[in-house]
Amino acid sequence: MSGLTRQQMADAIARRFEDDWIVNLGVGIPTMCSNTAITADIIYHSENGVIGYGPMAAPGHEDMHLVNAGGQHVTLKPEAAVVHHADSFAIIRSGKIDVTVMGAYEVASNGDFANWKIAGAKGGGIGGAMDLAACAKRVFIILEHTQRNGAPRLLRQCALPVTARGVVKLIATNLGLFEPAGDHFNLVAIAPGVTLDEVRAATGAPVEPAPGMTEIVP
Amino acid sequence: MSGLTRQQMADAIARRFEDDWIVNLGVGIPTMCSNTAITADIIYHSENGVIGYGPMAAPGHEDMHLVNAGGQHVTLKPEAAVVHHADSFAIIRSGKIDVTVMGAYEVASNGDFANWKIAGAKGGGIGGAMDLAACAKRVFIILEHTQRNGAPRLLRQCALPVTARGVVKLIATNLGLFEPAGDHFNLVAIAPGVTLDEVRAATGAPVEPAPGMTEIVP
Amino acid sequence: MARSKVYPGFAEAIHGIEDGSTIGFGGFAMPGVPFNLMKALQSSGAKGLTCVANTTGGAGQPRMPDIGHLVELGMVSKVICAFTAATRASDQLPFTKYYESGEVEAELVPQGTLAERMRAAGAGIPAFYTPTAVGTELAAGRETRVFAGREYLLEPALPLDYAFIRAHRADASGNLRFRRSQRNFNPIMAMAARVVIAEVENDIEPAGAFDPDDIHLAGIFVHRMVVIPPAPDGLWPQLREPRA
Amino acid sequence: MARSKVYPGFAEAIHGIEDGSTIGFGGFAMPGVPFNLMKALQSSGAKGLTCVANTTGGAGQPRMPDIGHLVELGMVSKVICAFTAATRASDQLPFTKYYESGEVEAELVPQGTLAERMRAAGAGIPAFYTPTAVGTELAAGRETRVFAGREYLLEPALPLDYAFIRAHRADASGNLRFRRSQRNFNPIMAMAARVVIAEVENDIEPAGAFDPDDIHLAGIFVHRMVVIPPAPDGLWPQLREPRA
Repeated sequence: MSGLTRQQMADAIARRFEDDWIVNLGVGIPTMCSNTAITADIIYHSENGVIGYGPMAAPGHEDMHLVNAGGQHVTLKPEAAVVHHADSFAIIRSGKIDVTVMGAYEVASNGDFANWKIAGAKGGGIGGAMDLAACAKRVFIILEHTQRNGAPRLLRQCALPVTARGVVKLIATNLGLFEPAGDHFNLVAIAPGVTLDEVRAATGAPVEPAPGMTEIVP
Repeated sequence: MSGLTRQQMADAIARRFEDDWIVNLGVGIPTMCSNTAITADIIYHSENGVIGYGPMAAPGHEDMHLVNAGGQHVTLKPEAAVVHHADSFAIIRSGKIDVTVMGAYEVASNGDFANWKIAGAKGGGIGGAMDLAACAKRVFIILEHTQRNGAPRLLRQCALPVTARGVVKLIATNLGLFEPAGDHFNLVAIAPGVTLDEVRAATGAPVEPAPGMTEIVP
Repeated sequence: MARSKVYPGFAEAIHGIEDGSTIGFGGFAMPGVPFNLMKALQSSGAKGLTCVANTTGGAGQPRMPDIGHLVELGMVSKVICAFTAATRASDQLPFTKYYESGEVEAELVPQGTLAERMRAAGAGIPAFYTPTAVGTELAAGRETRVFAGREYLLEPALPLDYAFIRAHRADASGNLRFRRSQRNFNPIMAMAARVVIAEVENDIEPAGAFDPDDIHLAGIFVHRMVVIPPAPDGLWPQLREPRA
Repeated sequence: MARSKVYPGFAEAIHGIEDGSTIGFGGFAMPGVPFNLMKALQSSGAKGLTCVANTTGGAGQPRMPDIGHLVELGMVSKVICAFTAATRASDQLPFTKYYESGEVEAELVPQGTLAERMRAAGAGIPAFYTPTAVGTELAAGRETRVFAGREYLLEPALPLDYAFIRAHRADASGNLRFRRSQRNFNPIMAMAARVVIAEVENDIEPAGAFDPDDIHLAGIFVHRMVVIPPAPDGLWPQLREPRA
């Protein structure tokens, strides 16, 4: 029961993107979505005001004036435009981001999630996460299904301080694709070689197979 | 007792401008301030986002994409920059306009003035006047001292709906330069050939000569 | 693959405007006014429109398409403008008659507040405080609040269904450039609108024609574009006749 | 005649920063960070500063001048940032120790709210409502309000005494251009500040060098400028070392 790799989790999310979507990818596994081969024509938006960025710059060809929100040196597509931070978050807050894909420490079956504060820490790292979570049309989360010690990250309620409430629409973990459904998660698609019982054992909330549940083709 | 011409009224105001001031000139007599020969280095700002405009365009040399807030075709100085309407009023509301010069129907000794609504009209023409009046560092007013029927425009209190309250710092009329002083106007400078009694007779509030009152040199 | 944003004509570009829509018209004086889209709208049959612009128009000569024309055609139920009456007692705007008769509603808004209310809509801000209009008739009965000893007026965002705008140059992805004071309300109306329709003064250029640093309105805001033909088929800014 | 805005060096450009000042530092990741001005500030002797930036810094290698250095020098009483702690449990920011000991205060602000609070200050807006952070720990005990059925948080403007920014090109009148994602917080911090100090990557060009349509920050916002010398005298963005 290892399930999907990190890239496969990103692939499972990226394949849900639709034509003309404006997509914001968070730091970590979400940035891997831009490696997925998809046919949809996507516009990538980055909090620091880059609209229409493309693949990572090849080593040695980095533009020192150009990074995405993760600080990675990206390239620009022909349709790219640059705006300042206030205009960039105007785009976010006004609901023009079709999907934001973020990592998280925890996600709950009521749609809450937590990704800005580590247990016991003073302070935190919010970045653009709260704006995106509150305002994007869809919030997709990618995270390992459990902590290193095996404790579940998919919970009935978040234990950590939340980033936003009731906003998560879709979750990719190494074990499958899930939708928060109030008091439980719907399992939309299961990773190959993983059983429903294994998923249930690793999850801190009830899990129900969604009607028409499929097996993920990595 | 005719006093100053319209251009001389504008001159009397423009000579108060100081180096590096950002100046916004309203429609009508105030735009004539830009004809005045002064040594101060002024930056003209227009509500429609033009920063650093210069003299009027010569006939036949108008740029059809470029007007000031009065719709006049102006020219640009080398330091000019263009911004959109929201940024232009960001400059105004944040107090960066050193002086706004406006026309008015009435101005009161308490610093109120009225310039957006004609008696009995439904609706009005506010344009940028209320933003400028509320937010500029200084509000200077230029107006004919009396209405055509001789009724005073300088009053104890405005009869017309006001544009802003308590903001006027300096007034130029054909009879002189005045400062609102609460229950009266201080006469800072008097037009040549005009007597204090004539000024008082034409004014709807008490007028006191300011200490060191001068005669305007047109 | 993304659909082309380029439309063959003005009528096609404004097709489908629903009755009761709120439409913003860019422009200030002549520069940046979408004259051609406004003219096409006159023939659209749309009713009950709320029209947002700096002015209802009609004060100057030559008279170009303006909100006043739409009012005269009975298409308008409300205007939201910084000028709803002439500022000279001797003038009368075409709009005035319909306003005074009660046929059309008007909301008179200071120009900076008008701009900021649309900017707020485009920035996901439902309301903000401004010092403008405090102590005036416009603030009567409305909510104010004191911050650091100064009184401010609460102003709501002004979202638009449609923005009609005019630009100087465009690329195929909808990135726009405005020239000089043509910029004015156009980018912020676009940010406030659900659907943005642009008339463009030059042929549409390929994506990548502009440096990404030199774009005044990003293509993600622009949905439909039409190239303006040369006069007399296309409408272009005119010199105003001098006032008496 | 207007005084020259060009200063011979970074120390001269930041001269006179008062104790207790609020300073905004532009930049996001490496691009647009005023490394040279921040380094000069370390030697200024200023105390009790409130420092505003995206992050307190120090998470990446090589480490460039950041707020953390100013904290280590005892110059800072408060930071206002979108990152005040590391996001990986295995990391620790240089700032953390001083924060946990109570030596320095911190206000943790979502990045969009941080940007908008400064934009508001630069736009004469004392406060605005945002949906961001509603329902979170950051909203605890604070004023919220429902507009059209959705809950929003009231956020105050964040004015700055000084903005330290970095630009790509400048003309003698202070008109600035930024390159690519270097723009980020820089223009809005400048609009929020009383005094704006810019380090510039290229020689200062004569007034009129830029088309007025292509200026990212108008010269009226910029008070002091310094040209950044080539490395090693000047500090320039570096490639980040890959993370383990």
